[in-house]
Amino acid sequence: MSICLDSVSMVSMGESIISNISLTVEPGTMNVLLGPTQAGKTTLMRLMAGLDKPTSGRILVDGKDVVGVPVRKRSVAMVYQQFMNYPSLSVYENIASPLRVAKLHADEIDRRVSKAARLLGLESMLDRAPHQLSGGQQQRTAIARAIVKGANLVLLDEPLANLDYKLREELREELPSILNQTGAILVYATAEPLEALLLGGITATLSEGRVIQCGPTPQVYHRPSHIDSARVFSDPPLNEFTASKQAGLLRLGVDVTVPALGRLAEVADGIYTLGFRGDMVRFDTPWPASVSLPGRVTLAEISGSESFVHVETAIGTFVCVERGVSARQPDQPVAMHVDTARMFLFDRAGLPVAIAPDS
Amino acid sequence: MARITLDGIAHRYDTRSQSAALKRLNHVWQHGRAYALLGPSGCGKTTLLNIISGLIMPSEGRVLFDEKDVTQLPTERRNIAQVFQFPVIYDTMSVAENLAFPLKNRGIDRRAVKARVAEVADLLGLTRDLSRRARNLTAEAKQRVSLGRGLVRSDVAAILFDEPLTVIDPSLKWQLRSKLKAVHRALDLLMIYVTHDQVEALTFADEVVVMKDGSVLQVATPTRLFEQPEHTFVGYFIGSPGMNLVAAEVDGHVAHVAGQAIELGARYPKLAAGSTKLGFRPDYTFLVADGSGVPVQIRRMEDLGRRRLARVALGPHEIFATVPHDVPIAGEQAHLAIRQDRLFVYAHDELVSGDRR
Amino acid sequence: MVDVLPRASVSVARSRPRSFTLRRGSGLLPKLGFAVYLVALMLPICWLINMSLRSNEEIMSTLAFWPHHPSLEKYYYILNDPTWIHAFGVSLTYVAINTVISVTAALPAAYAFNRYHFIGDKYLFFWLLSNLMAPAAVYAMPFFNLYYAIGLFDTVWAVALAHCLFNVPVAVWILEGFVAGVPREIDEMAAIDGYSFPRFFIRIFVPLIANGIGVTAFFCFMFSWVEQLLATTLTATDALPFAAVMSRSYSVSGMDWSLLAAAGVLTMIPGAVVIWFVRNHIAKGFALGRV
Amino acid sequence: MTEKPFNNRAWLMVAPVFALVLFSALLPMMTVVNYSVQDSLGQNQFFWNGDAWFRDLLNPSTEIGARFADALLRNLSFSLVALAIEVPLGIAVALSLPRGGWAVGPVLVVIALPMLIPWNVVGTIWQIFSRADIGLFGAALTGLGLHYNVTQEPISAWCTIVVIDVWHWTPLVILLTYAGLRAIPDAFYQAARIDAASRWATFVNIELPKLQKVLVIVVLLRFMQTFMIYTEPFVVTGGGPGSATTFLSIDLVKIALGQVDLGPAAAMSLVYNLITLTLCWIFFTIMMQLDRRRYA
Repeated sequence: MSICLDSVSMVSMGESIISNISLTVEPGTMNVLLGPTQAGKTTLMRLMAGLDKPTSGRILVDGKDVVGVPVRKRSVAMVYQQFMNYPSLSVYENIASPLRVAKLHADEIDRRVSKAARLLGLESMLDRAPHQLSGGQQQRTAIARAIVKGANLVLLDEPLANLDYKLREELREELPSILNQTGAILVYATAEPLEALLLGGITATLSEGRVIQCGPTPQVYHRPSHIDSARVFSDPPLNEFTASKQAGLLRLGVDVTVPALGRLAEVADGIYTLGFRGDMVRFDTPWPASVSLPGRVTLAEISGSESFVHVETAIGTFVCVERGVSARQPDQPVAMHVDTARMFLFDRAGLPVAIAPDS
Repeated sequence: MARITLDGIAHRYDTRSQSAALKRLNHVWQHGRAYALLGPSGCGKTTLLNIISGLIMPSEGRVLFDEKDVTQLPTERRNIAQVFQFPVIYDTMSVAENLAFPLKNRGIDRRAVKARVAEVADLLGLTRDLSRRARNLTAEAKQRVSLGRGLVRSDVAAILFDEPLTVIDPSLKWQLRSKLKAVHRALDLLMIYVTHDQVEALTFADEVVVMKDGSVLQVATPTRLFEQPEHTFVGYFIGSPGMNLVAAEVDGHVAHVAGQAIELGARYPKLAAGSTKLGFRPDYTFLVADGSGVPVQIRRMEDLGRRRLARVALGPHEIFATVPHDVPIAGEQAHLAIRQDRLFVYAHDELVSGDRR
Repeated sequence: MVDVLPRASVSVARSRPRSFTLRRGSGLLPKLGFAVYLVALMLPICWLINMSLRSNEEIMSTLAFWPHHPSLEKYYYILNDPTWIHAFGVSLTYVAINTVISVTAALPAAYAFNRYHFIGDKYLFFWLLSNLMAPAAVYAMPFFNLYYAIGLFDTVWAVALAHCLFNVPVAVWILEGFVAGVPREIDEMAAIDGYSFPRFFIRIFVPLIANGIGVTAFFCFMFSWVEQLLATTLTATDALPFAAVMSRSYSVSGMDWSLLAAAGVLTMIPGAVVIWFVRNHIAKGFALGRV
Repeated sequence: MTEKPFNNRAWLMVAPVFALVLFSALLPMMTVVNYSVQDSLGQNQFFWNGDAWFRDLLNPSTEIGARFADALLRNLSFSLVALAIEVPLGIAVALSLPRGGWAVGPVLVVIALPMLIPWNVVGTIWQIFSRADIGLFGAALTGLGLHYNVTQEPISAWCTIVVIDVWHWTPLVILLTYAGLRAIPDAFYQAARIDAASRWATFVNIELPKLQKVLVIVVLLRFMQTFMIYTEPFVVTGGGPGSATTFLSIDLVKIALGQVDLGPAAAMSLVYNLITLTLCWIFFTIMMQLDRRRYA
């Protein structure tokens, strides 16, 4: 049981939304589509569900092209970002709706609905109407409806985006175990890298209608196949700067040169783009081989478990992540050390430079 | 304008319902400081904001601006400005006219208005868009215009924010947040910010007011809220994932959790088992390789990129612990070490202070 | 009206419903102005009721706001007179037929207009609007010939079908407004759940716009009930509507003003009663669903 | 908001409406076109008359042309005057209505009453109401010393029709404007008050822009209805005195059913319809533009 998109493209109102995507999704793991808004995540899911038809390309379910098959006949379930429920039906009827259509026996419906309701903590509100529920409970009802059907493909389109912060955290904890029990192909779209890391077995990074990279989540995170993939998978945003390497020296910007140490030493001369995430930086104590830059703190944002420290240097402002609560004060001078062992090195085309990354 | 004082404020939307929207509260908001009202939906934070702004007359208590009692005064006579959940701008006007509008209404002469508008536009990064029609800006830029309408007024007492990032695109929230922080540093203004998102609250505010079911649980700096929550809900709500809370029996130096003894590092009176909990953050709980510490079973590993978390079982309780980079994980057994200065005891959900002699 | 609003929509602070004093400077003047307007609006209607309770002689002799010795005589006369009863019966019949035809035909069309693009959809939607706006006078003569030719002249069906000219477009436009209120995701969700289109339309979609259908039925009823030109042109004897009977009563028995007034009052009752049930959506109905 | 799918199967759902309206509109229109290009010798003999009727109609020097031009002018001026009174009055009353509370429901029903009254009954009411001897309105005016007589004085007749139309249809403007005002989120009023905006500034900068779409609809509906008014003037003044209140519809019915001059009547019908069609197209495009912006 697998779904394969074979060079699928989609043009709407003259604008290419999906350009030549080939992607295969299998059951048994959570497939995450990670990308900023407008990257084409929702369109891709609507194509898989059959709600829209691709302009070109095929959608194969177990090798058979299903582009012509109406949604009704496909075994698919979907959860929308705007927690969609039938306003005129009770929570029980909302969850039971796909089973009613399939004309299952009443107590079979009852059994499956109460099982799904128990999984999502909705036992006490089965006779209420959706508008009487909180946002979180409405979304749980929609998820219950999606899993009760036992569809082969379950699509979740940024289901947690509109929920309160703590609710989002709770559902993120529960969702993997709930969904994996269904045995269906799971496709989960999100714009938050943290959700991909938490949920994703397989992650595909998307940007402007193209799949940049697809693979096991830790591998996509730690070894991006293109700078765009690294940018999509970084929150706070990826820190970047260009550098030209000549004879052991790195020229950054007009008058800033640093020694090329560690991996950077082994690379051929030329123009590169160096990228690093907030946690690849340390203040005060340098790494075994690091790119060190003097800078000035412009802003320190405490978010509880982590702090985001904005450091302005000669070649740009970067965001560094410190564990716990940062004591950095604005305008405080600081020495910033970037770990060359873990930072990314891209050539001008955005492709990673082929040297043996050891992390 | 020194401060805003809430004296015995409480509010109930309709007298019949027994649940008060806002329970009794006394608090002083100092001028020039940034406060965040943080709590889940329905905790009363918006009600509190609307009482300060004058949209709602509180059932009891008084609102004082410095020494003046403004409880009965409508919003426009309280000299406050507000940024709403969605951008509230005058579509027919340009950005410059939007910013000048409050001053023009107050009859301030054109030259002073022009200067003030230019100054605030520069602070908010709107200088390039001054002549553009406000309707065509992005939602994020519109919120800055809405904020600008408050900042142009030199006499404004406080700026209130009602979840201003709600409709902003996630990738742009980042910019607006740091812009608000920069504005706060540049201007000596009292700012009160309502949100359910802890990151927004902690990054923006000097002091965070954590609320639940209409009552204020703790008012403290982000650091203190994170490092010493005075209520189990505050511990749970701040930090991602929240504080581990396990039922425990406490006597003197030692606490017993699911049959395991845990050194407390402070002396506590004897506390009944039913209502006593031990609280410790995953950030200060580490898996250790050398076998010392509390034995636990590993349920699941979570690799969050820049940190690794382990979901472990301590008896019936499932808690989170940080996995240091250099600690290899083999099999299901592991041991926990908890920093004693970040290990707290709660009775009836309230922090109990032990003496650390 | 469906209330599935995305979370990012406005959550209006829950506080006492503010009277219009919220709008500064709206003290006494607007209240006074509003009261004057309301009196001016009610005066003619009260004058009609006043006339209907007085005899012709009293009407002609004295100009009085209160009837000296009011009597329901004219009402009894109308409610027992066979021609009047027949006239009201005929009017109610063709209005009911027209309403049923218009709403049933318009329901699927409104859904199609809102949910799909199809060849000529914009022009068709405009053509409906232009028919809705067409002067009935233009059609008086052609309808007269047409229904005479097909043998439907002087029957309730003639008027019912003739009123479709503007009532079907009214129904389509108002219903399209209500269909737009239901998010398209609900249709998709039903398709994903396995609903076939007819089953979805009847079991899920129609209940969602039930009050929209109610309002549309009210407006079809009302526009057909108030129309006079076509109703009188297309009828002669056995399908004579009340409007025609009223206009005939000018010439035959001289100016029987109190009878006319009583008949007038009776025609107001159906509309006034039914509107109470759709009062929350009156504006959307009158605005052809565009508000 | 995903783009609407293109699907010609939708024609199946539109077919019943298309058939019904076609039957009511096209067949009659064919007969009108048929008559408009022929002349008759009486007793049903017709001969081709080409565009003669149209040329006469549009040539004010001919008898029919002058009559058409007068009626058109009279109707347009009536529409404009009626609109000029109703729209501002409607907005003013809408603004003075209470924003919420229990009173709104009943008040809106009372305001809507005039629109529920059959048009001929409205005519009857005012026919009585405006008589100097037995009507309050007539008596009041004559009481004020105005020589007011609906049946003899052209100006009195014309003004009475305007007053009737204002009384009859201003509620439409009120209801739609009120609905538009209610759709304005509360936050805008708070912001205006915080900015110390005067009542007038709040109206011009917040309410009016937000009412733009509703007001386009109001002007469209009201202009079209006044442009095709028939029943009230017919009942109250019968188009008189003389031709003071003979608007287009009344004149058309007089020619068609009164004098039974089929040719001129048909030509006039077509031209009349064409004018409404063009005006309707202008409003339709504006309204669809506003709708699209709402979705954009």
